[in-house]
Amino acid sequence: MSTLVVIDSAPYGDWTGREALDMAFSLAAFDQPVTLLFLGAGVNWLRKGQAPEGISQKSVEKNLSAAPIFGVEGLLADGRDCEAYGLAEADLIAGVTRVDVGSDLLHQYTHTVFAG
Amino acid sequence: MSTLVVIDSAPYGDWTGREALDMAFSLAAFDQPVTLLFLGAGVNWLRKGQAPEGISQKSVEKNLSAAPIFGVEGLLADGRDCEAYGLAEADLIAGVTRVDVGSDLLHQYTHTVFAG
Amino acid sequence: MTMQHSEPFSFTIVITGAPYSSQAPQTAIGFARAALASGHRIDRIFLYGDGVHLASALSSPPSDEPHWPREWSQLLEAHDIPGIACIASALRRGLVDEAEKKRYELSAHNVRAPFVIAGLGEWVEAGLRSSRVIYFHGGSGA
Amino acid sequence: MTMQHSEPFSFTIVITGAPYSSQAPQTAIGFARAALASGHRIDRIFLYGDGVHLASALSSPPSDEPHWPREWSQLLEAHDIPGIACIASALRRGLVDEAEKKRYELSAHNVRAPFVIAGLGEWVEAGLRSSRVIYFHGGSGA
Amino acid sequence: MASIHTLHILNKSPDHPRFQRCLTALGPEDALMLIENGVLATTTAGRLATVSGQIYALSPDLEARGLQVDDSTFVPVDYEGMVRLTTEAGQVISW
Amino acid sequence: MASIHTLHILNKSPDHPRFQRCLTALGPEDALMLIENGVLATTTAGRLATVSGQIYALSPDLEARGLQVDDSTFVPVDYEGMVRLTTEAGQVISW
Repeated sequence: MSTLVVIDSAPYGDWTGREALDMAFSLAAFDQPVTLLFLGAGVNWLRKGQAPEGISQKSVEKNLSAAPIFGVEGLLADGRDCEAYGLAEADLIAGVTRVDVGSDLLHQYTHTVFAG
Repeated sequence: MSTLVVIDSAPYGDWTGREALDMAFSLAAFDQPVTLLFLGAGVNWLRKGQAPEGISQKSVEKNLSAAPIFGVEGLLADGRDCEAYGLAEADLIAGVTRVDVGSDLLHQYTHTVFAG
Repeated sequence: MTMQHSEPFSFTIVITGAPYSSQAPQTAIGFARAALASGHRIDRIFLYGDGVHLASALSSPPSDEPHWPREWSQLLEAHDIPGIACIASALRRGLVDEAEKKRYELSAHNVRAPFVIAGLGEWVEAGLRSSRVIYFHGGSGA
Repeated sequence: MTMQHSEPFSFTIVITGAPYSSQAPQTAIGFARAALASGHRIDRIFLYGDGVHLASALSSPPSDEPHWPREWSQLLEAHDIPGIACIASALRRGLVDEAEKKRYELSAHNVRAPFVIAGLGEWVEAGLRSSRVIYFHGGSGA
Repeated sequence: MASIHTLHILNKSPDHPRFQRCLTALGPEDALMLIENGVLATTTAGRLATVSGQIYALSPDLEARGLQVDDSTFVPVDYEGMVRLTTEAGQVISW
Repeated sequence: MASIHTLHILNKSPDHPRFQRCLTALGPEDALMLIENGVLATTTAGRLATVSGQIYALSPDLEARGLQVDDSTFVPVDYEGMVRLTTEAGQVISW
């Protein structure tokens, strides 16, 4: 069993992505294979240089950088969505793989889940 | 002062539209001029023949038919959105005026509000 | 494969949309009743994100509207199905049981029986044990 | 018209997005503090729809995260600003004060002071009395 | 009955960004199950034209919204039918 | 300072249907104030090309999301600036 956890909402504006991240970290904590996929406005999770002190939130960039340490197997991002949001390779945090999202990708996982 | 209350989410799937309707009815109850505008998926509020017994909800079609009685001045709907959702004149409940939604329309009201 | 020959399945139902904000709890109960009527088992209900509000003991809808928290509680009790609200989602959103009330020195507790509060480990286990985990999300307004 | 010559304004702030689901209560408090710092008055805060969860007395976020219901309560008390949660939104969503607890024979009440529960008439009045009514909505997930 | 690789359960209206995303993720052996606001897609001509697999729609949600569907394009199913589809599919994704 | 007929406060990401709707409702004497996820529109080239009025963006939201903006197109404002805009505009609509 391997799980793809999908984040398709932008960071800070709502909590869905944070709760998706918690799901991924929980799977990893129980030694279950898990990969994160960022889609649509969700690709904005991956932008370098986030500084959310002014809105009194914790940096999701920092949360995400812990993903490999916790055992999350991969950080995937839809390539076209990265482009749409002006995210070139140099703007992305380390360890992100850009992919084409379609049935070929989803069929590689036994579960695909959204947090909300 | 006259208020335009906007409903842009489809009926039954969430409560925003119902809460927008409550806002409109409250204004009318306090003798404040109020008009309802249906946009986007919100135009589906206006379709004849709704039967939500199978999902244990109350018919918004019935709620809406009370709008003129409560003193709501008009039911407006975006004409292009009606078309997009297959709503011809004959499919609409009584009393709906189709309009083009732009700044000319909004500028006729002193307040424009969404319920969420 | 047809229903007549298939084995009963075991389901976990995950609800992430709140009652009176989304349709998720309603659709999920329709699905749950149909699954039971079809001879399948429901292993557990897991409430996550805004879905935890379904476990509210204080929700008081108008008397002519369905009382989704009560309907769900009755279904769980009638079929002895565990109902779990994710602790992290619940605490942030003000859903607490007696233990959390004491721990955080709060004025009250408001989780409706038989719902209990527990961690995401319950959800991980669901993915391993149940034949299907079915998610009911909010409509996200659009 | 420039700030130097303008009269102080009176604001009503309407919040329709829940804390820990949307950013609405955070942005609204930034706006409210800035309005007060700029010499304006805040007539009232009105919570509607999912925004009523901001009035929860039981919300218990992790200690390293801002406690939005508490921060809002403190701001309201410090400036003597009325905070109102819409009764219809609140009852459905399980937010009840002592009076509603008795009326509905519930096990607890969970509205945080100084928030009170009242009807949409308070919102209608806001539109008539305040120079501006500013809405802070949820992000609707997308 | 042809087997379903993945059953995609879609509860969003056609205006929602996740709606279009779901369609682009549908494989040829997948099926689409429209529920809640998702059933409104039965009225938006052409939006589902790219879907090669079978499309189901939850009948209580259709009826609630006053929709009749063309059975040759959309198969109305009740909650029991939806349960059956989740058991017949190899996996289920809720969008 | 030019007066603003209506200040449109937009907190939705460019993917959200209400985002595009807000743009089509902007009059020539209106101004647009991007907050929360709305500030992501500063990265999506061309999405705001039709806007003739001034576009403001809330700076703490820009910083949170790691965005720097071209000051000739977008005017960054803090919460005080946002308050001032709501007093300068004849009316305010939150999308």
